[in-house]
Amino acid sequence: MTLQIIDNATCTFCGCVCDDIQLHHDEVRIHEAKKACVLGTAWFLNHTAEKKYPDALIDGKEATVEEAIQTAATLLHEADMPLVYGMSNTTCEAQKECVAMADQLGGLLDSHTSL
Amino acid sequence: MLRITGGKIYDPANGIDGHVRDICINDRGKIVDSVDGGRTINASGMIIFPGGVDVHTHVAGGAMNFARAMTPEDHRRTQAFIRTQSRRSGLGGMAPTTFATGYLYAGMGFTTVNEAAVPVLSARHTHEELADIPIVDKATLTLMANNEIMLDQMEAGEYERAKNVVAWYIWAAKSYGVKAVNPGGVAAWKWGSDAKQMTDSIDGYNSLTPGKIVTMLATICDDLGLPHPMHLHCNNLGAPGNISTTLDTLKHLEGHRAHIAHSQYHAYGGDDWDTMCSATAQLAEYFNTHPNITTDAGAVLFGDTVTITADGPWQHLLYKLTGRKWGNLDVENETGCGIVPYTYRPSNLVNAVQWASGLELMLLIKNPWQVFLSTDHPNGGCFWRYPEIIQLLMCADFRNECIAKLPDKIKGRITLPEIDREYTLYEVATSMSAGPARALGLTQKGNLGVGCDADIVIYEEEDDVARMFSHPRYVIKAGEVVIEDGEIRETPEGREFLVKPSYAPETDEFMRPRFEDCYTMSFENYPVEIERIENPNMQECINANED
Amino acid sequence: MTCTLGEVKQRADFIVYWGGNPAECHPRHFTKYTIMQKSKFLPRGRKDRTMVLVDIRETKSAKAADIFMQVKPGKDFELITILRALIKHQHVGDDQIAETGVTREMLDDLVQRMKSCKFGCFFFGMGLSMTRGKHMNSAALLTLAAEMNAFTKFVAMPMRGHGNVTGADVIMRWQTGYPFGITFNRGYPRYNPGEFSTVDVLVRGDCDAAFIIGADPGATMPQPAIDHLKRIPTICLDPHITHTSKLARVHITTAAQGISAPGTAYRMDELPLPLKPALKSPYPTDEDVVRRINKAISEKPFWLPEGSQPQMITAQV
Amino acid sequence: MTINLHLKQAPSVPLEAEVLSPNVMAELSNSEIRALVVYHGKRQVPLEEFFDVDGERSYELIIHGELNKVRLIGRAMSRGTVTVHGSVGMHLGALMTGGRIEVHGDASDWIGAEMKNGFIHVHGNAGGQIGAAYRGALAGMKNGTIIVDGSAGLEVGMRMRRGTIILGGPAKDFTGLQMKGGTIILQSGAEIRTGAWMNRGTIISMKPLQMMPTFAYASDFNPTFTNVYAKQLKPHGIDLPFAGSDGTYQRFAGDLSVPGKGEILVWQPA
Repeated sequence: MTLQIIDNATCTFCGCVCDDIQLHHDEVRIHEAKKACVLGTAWFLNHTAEKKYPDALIDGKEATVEEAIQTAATLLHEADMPLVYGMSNTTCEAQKECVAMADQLGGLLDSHTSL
Repeated sequence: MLRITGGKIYDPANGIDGHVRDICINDRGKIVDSVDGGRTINASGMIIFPGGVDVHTHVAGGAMNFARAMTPEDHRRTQAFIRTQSRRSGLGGMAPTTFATGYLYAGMGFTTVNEAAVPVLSARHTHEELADIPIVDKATLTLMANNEIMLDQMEAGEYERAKNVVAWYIWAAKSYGVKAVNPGGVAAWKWGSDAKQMTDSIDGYNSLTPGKIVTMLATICDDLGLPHPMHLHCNNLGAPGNISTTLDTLKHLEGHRAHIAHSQYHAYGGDDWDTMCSATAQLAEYFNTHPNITTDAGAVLFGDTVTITADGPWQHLLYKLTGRKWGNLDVENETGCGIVPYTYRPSNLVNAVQWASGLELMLLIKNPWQVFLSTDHPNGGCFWRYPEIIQLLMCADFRNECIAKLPDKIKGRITLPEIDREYTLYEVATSMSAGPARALGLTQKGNLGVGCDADIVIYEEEDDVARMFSHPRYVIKAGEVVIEDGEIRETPEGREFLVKPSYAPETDEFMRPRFEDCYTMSFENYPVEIERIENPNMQECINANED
Repeated sequence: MTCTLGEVKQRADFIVYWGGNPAECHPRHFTKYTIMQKSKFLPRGRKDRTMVLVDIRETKSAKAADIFMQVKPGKDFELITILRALIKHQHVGDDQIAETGVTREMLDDLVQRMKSCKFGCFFFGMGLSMTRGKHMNSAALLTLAAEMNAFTKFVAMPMRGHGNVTGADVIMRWQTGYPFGITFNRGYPRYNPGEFSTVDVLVRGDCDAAFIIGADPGATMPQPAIDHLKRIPTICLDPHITHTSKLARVHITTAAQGISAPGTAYRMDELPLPLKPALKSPYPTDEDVVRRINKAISEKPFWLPEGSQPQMITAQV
Repeated sequence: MTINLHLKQAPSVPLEAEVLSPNVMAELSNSEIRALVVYHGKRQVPLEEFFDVDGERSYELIIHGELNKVRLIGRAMSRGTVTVHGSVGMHLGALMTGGRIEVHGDASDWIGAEMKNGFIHVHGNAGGQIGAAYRGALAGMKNGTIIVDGSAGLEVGMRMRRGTIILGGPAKDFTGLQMKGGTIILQSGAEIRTGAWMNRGTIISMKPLQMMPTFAYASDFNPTFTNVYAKQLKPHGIDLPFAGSDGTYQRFAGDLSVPGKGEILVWQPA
């Protein structure tokens, strides 16, 4: 089996954000993460492109992403003091959307840093 | 489409000094000869300027963002921009948030800003912030004078290689030109020392001096044909008697184009803090006889601000002088910067000299095409206080009232009381728009001629100059009315100006090993991807050698 | 007083890790950024550098250190404060020093080394910032680093833990002026850690809905906080079904950042790096989902009534 | 004539009510008071949605109910009185410049933060950051008096410049952190790091304290100013010992790390 190779990939497991990792993958899973440390290797190898979970859950029942988005929007919009929290394990692009969300909602905004 | 009728136009780029004329704008945001239909703004009795251009400011990037974190107490007392259905919230003040930066600049009629200090490694971050500054168009300058890979080539006498390295960095950083800060000095500061004179040797190098760096870098900028010449922050900023360093630096620039940043901070006489005085007359005389050099005032306004510059040594000095909180941020192999909250007080003799010096330069340099409005935001004062400077330039009586409030000991240290020049509206328009646009090589800015960008500010004429310039009646950006009657109407995205100077194709391979030696990120991940720039606008390099 | 890791790699001849265990928590920190690297200025690499580890127990990182100082648990703040006094030649009693678990000789040696190095750097970990005293412990080390600049070049930098928490910090600062602990309830950002920070908000029951992304408070927070998340509508985005997903009203599965979602992440020294996902996820990205939720919210009536201007809470009266 | 306010329903999220201040209500009619805007989370609602209001046009406010989610009461007030029968939320009397606040119940964090003058008395327990500076600000309370009969939280009197804070119960960590002046009296002592990084000012403790290592023992004495304080505090029901026959004060100077000229006095009964 020939694996595809990605050079200079970036590992986001810890704050070092090493960007010199070489990933060997077959489109479903990553088989090797060269130069990565033990923690980074585990991080890369534990994620796959398989569909292991339902797309979305509403009150524990499977739902479509669109349904979940609409429900989420309604719940957040109705709240008097909604909280937007987390943003550690996500991209800057998503983080910007989260700040925009708190701004638009008039809510609370906080990250892992406050812990 | 838009038509503006009946206004008095001040358009120095076309020699128009207060003539009444109509301006027409097409749907692509350009000024044209005529339009059919669309809105008409009746500007009778009003004054029309090209949109303001800030040639030297600090509004985005690692250092500014550090300053934001250091000043929560200022955020609490400052102007807040309340969220609306379509507009993001923000905070003004000494270190405004990105959204507020756009609102505040546009709110006083500025439509183009030049972020004057971007370390290459911070470039990706800076561009992300700039994308979040709405309304205004932006350009960035890459910090270069302390870059170790470039300095090594200069030390070795490899001019062509050094030139390729500079060009490579400009494109990697997706910037518009070169900023040189305290050449050789920041590299030394990283060891806790400083390079003060042009002939000092630099720690870690044998033959390289600040003077050699200045000359070589100016030559490189000229040879690369950058639309904006080398933008230089001279050595020895803020120190009494530094006029000699500044004049010496200028001598190293003979025959080159250059822009000297915030020259107020480089125009002091005296031997120490007790004898410090203004030496602006000497510096202005140099400018008056050397049209190849432009500058911006870097004026100081009394009040609170936060100082933030890539000049680490100066910042540490300020910290020692004031005992206020201090932040310093060093970026690998390229530059460093420091951050100190500071209050300029009229009762402080040093501050009083600084205040007078900025104004003196603007008044003593005869040609307004050579000296531009700036406070080196946020160092000398916040950019949203520019209208206060305009008032000081236009009204000698007001200026004299302010001088009267300075301590008696100021006598003999400044020349401001002897100056009676008052700026005309035409000169103001030159200094805040047409001049800086020309110095930046942005021909479509600061110009109300046909084919130019329809960035226009319309003021209701009134006697209170500061009020008039801080409350434009309309601000038009790329043909769109963004401010009307003091309200923000639209917040369109701005563009970013870039240049791609040519460099030898083998520069990549030359850089790679050196890069991997010094830096901690992958060579491939270092250049900013063009896709990350919001609305990039490529500007052509010029062949300066043919002039 | 901070810098990028490249500065440390190039120049730092004196490195102190305080309350962190890089050997196990940031395994490549030594080799890639700090003590093992050779540079133009430190050509002999490890031999040209001194490394000190300060921690409450002898972790694996101690093996790599030239000097290991074992501080008594909960005495970091006191120890750093003593150092602040010693660098200024203030006299601190032997008994007082002994209470922190170290000796005067060790501190005199440390101070001498700190003052005589060319470029010093403190890295501080969660052993410092998450123990009793919290932000004041970090503030103590930052202050010590600032004061050391009277003698030589010195910087301090946190060893940020999880993934892209630095990115969140940086982005919140430029968009709102504050790094965390923010409210927009008056239509503009206000800041007060302790009042608007999540654990406090949840424990007091101050919010009536929660949107959780890239974190699993259901697994890590104190029980009263988790109980409140169960009481209110909670929405959770994560590549896995987490503890938080299980207590949430809405869970949406998203692509994992850097594995199958593209974008940017900030390194602990605030340098942004591009992500290069290897896999194609069957799930949408966080960015895409949050944007779509924002759009759905924007189509509903805006919460501030037309023409209403909330009163600002200003610092000046 | 007073204005009586009764909380009629507990807010589900914090209710920001800086309008609960004599300065705001003194000139208003009953209906105007009822229409004042308060912030339930982000929602702007009239005061009457949460409070029954009796009375009008008065500088004397009496508030009844469990107000622990009601924040900013008496913020920036300059005169008059606020009396609360029940508990209150954060920022009670923050930035006030005059007047009196009395709480017959517990209070939360940031009582009298950055206050310039006035008097606050909490009969129950209080939270942290009493009389403190908000994040980033150089100075906390600049004058006035805060009395808490019960316990207090972290960072009491952080960066305070003048004024007096008196605690009946114990305080948590960092009491008098970075203090620049003024006086803190601890009748039941404090946990750890009392006076850390203090520059000037005085902390008086009736109970032994765990001292920071950067404080130096200076002397045993009975300063005359304790005598003066004792007289001032007597009317508030607080007994500050001063007589040499009852004991002495151990004086510690610090914080050496600043280096500061603050002092901590610890009472040693005879």
